[in-house]
Amino acid sequence: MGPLIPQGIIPGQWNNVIAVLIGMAFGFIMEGSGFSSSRKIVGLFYGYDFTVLKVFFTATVTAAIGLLYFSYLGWIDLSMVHIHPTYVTGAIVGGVVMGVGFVTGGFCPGTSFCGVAIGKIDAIIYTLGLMAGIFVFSEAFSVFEKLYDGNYLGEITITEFFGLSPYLFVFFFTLAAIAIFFITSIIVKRVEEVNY
Amino acid sequence: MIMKISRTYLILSVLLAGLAFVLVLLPKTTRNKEIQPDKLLIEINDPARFVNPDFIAERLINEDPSLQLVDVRTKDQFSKFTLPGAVNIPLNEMSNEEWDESLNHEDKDVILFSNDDLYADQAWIISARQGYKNIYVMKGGLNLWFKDILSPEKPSETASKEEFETYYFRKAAAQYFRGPSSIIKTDIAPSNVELKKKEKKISAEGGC
Amino acid sequence: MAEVYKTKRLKIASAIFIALIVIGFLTFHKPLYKYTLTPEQALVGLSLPESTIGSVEIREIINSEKKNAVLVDVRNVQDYASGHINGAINIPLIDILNEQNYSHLRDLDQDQVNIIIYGKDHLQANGAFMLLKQLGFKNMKFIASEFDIISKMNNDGLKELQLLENMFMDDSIINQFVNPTSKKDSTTEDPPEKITPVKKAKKNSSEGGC
Amino acid sequence: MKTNIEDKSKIYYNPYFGGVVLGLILLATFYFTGRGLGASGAAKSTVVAAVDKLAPEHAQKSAYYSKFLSDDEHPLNNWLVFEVIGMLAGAFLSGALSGRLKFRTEHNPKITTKRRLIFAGIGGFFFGFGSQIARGCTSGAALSGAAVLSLGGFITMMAIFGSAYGFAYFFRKLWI
Repeated sequence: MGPLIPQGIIPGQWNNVIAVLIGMAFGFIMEGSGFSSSRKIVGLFYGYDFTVLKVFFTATVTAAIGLLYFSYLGWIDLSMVHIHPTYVTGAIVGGVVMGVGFVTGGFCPGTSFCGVAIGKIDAIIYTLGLMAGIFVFSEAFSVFEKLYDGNYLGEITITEFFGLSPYLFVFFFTLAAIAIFFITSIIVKRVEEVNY
Repeated sequence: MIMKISRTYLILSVLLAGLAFVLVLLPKTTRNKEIQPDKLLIEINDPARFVNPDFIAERLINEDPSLQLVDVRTKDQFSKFTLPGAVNIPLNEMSNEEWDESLNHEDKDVILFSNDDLYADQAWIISARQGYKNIYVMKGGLNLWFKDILSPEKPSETASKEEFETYYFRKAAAQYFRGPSSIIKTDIAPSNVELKKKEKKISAEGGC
Repeated sequence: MAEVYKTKRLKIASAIFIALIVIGFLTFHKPLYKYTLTPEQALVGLSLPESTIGSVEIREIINSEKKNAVLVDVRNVQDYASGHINGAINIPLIDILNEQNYSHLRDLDQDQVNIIIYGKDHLQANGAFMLLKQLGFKNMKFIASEFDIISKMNNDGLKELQLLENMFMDDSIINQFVNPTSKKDSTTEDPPEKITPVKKAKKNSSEGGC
Repeated sequence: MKTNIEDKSKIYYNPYFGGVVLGLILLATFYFTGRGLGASGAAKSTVVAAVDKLAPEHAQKSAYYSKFLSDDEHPLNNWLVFEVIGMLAGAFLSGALSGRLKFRTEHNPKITTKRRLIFAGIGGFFFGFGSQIARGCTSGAALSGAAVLSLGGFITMMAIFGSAYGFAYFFRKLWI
């Protein structure tokens, strides 16, 4: 049955309309969860507020479980779902660079857009910096091309790579997420409260 | 108050883990690449899988690396005659996993052929069920290949320009496939232009 | 911060998520159609005499009083309306898995009635045949010829195709094509004649293609 | 600054509620479009569109821009761009409902506004740069990637959080 647009059940023209609607829901929930506040986001790295981690892992676990159920019930054809391609070098180097950006800027791109929408000036500057970063990378692309294309493994899932059952993996991932939630709730109690 | 909240979280955590655990327990059907009968029917009903011998001849002449010919006739027939570069997968061994390497190509078009096109089409249906993509059937099989490509009939005087162009191409192709000849190269060069058109036509048919 | 301790909305959201999955299971029904043959099994018994039927036999079936066979026309409704073999029922290929059509065919198969499939050409009939075969139909054959030939019933389409699929076994036929010198052999005229139905079939299907 | 219970603008959703709803939204995105959410892709499209407008020849020649340029479609006619437009609208709506709409710079009272803005710009720069190397940001690669169990998604996720924890110590003055 699904995904509806690639299967042609919903005509392609609706794609952009759906994009706006989904974006609205996404933005609404992110803002409502406090993702427009950089100090709330960064709290997870200093142990005073784990909102981002909780939202992030709850969302991942919910979506992963939901996708497997949808697939099992025949509602969605997982072979037609886009799997983020794996370029090991790019993912690690890019991830490390993004981590630095995360802890200095206090936003990630999605959350900075939420900040922009409610008038956070630091978010606006962050977004400008974001574009500058993209621009510089594009201009210097030839230098980073090896990094960008290094160790390509294809559109592979973690369970295919390690030969695990996706169901079992999601189950353990869920347990790990619950454990993380429990641990963070203890950490928050021990760390000095920060008001913002 | 706090106790009550932690109990709520405990229940919700257990529910979430339970949901994930049910997934592990669910009976799994064979979830390999195999496509379901209703989807197979849609693919069977789609004529886009058929390609003309002309199209294959052109790609063979151009030494197109993205072409993989598969002869589904018996080993005996294969050893007597086959098309250039073809590998042999007899129809009754089609489902054997050892052929996966020859059939599973992301970047190649695999073209099945038999003497006519019935056996090739049966082989196609089995491979389509097994989830292979980019597999095609040579329309008319070797019969049409021999008739159209190797011994083309000259069209009548009143035939359209296009028919003549096709004829000249086939004439040149016949020379190419019948054996080495010095004239081939000059003969084929102009017909390549014509074939580009052919290719477009084929893809347009597939699009319908 | 107070909202963090409010779990009402969380409970509702979780309930929605669980309800979605539960509803999914309640409405989940096993697919009607399941392959009962593995690909290996499906490849057994595909030789022409085993899987196809010639027009002589078809004539016998039509003329016989005690019918133990059903002719199934898998062409589209318009083609069927513009002419079909007497007594044939019409189930267009694309609709063959519709619940009604499928259960009808299934009942016939279970009642040991022979199902004989024909289409606009041998490939269309073959498509229906191969699909049903993999779904476990046993008493079934198809006519490996195109409708124009079948409808005349004086030409044995089966024999013709058998001939075509068994060509190029012979060195002499191969040689006359591969080796240009033997082109002028008198036997050369023979194969193209036999190929005529194939040529027609090609025209037919390219019309149907678009 | 004291937390004011009456202050509506300080009240956020229960994070698990936000997470479950976000997961359902992500699920719906996969169900409708077969792809995940994203954010940095829209910024990239904007940059590509701007460069294409200002220096079309340069954009065509560049090995990177030309990947995202095609003759028949404007670079801004992109799923992610529309999604981010919706995102801005949704966040604005949520901010308006809880009284958070206000031009201001949020920063640790121990540092100056200027310092906060400079570091915000630097952070954005790094994130933009990194997101191009990894082909996606926290939403595109980590969140959507991990939901479909993509190996790259998990690696990116761990690299982002791991590196952020690793560097957190050096930037602690900015935040606490």
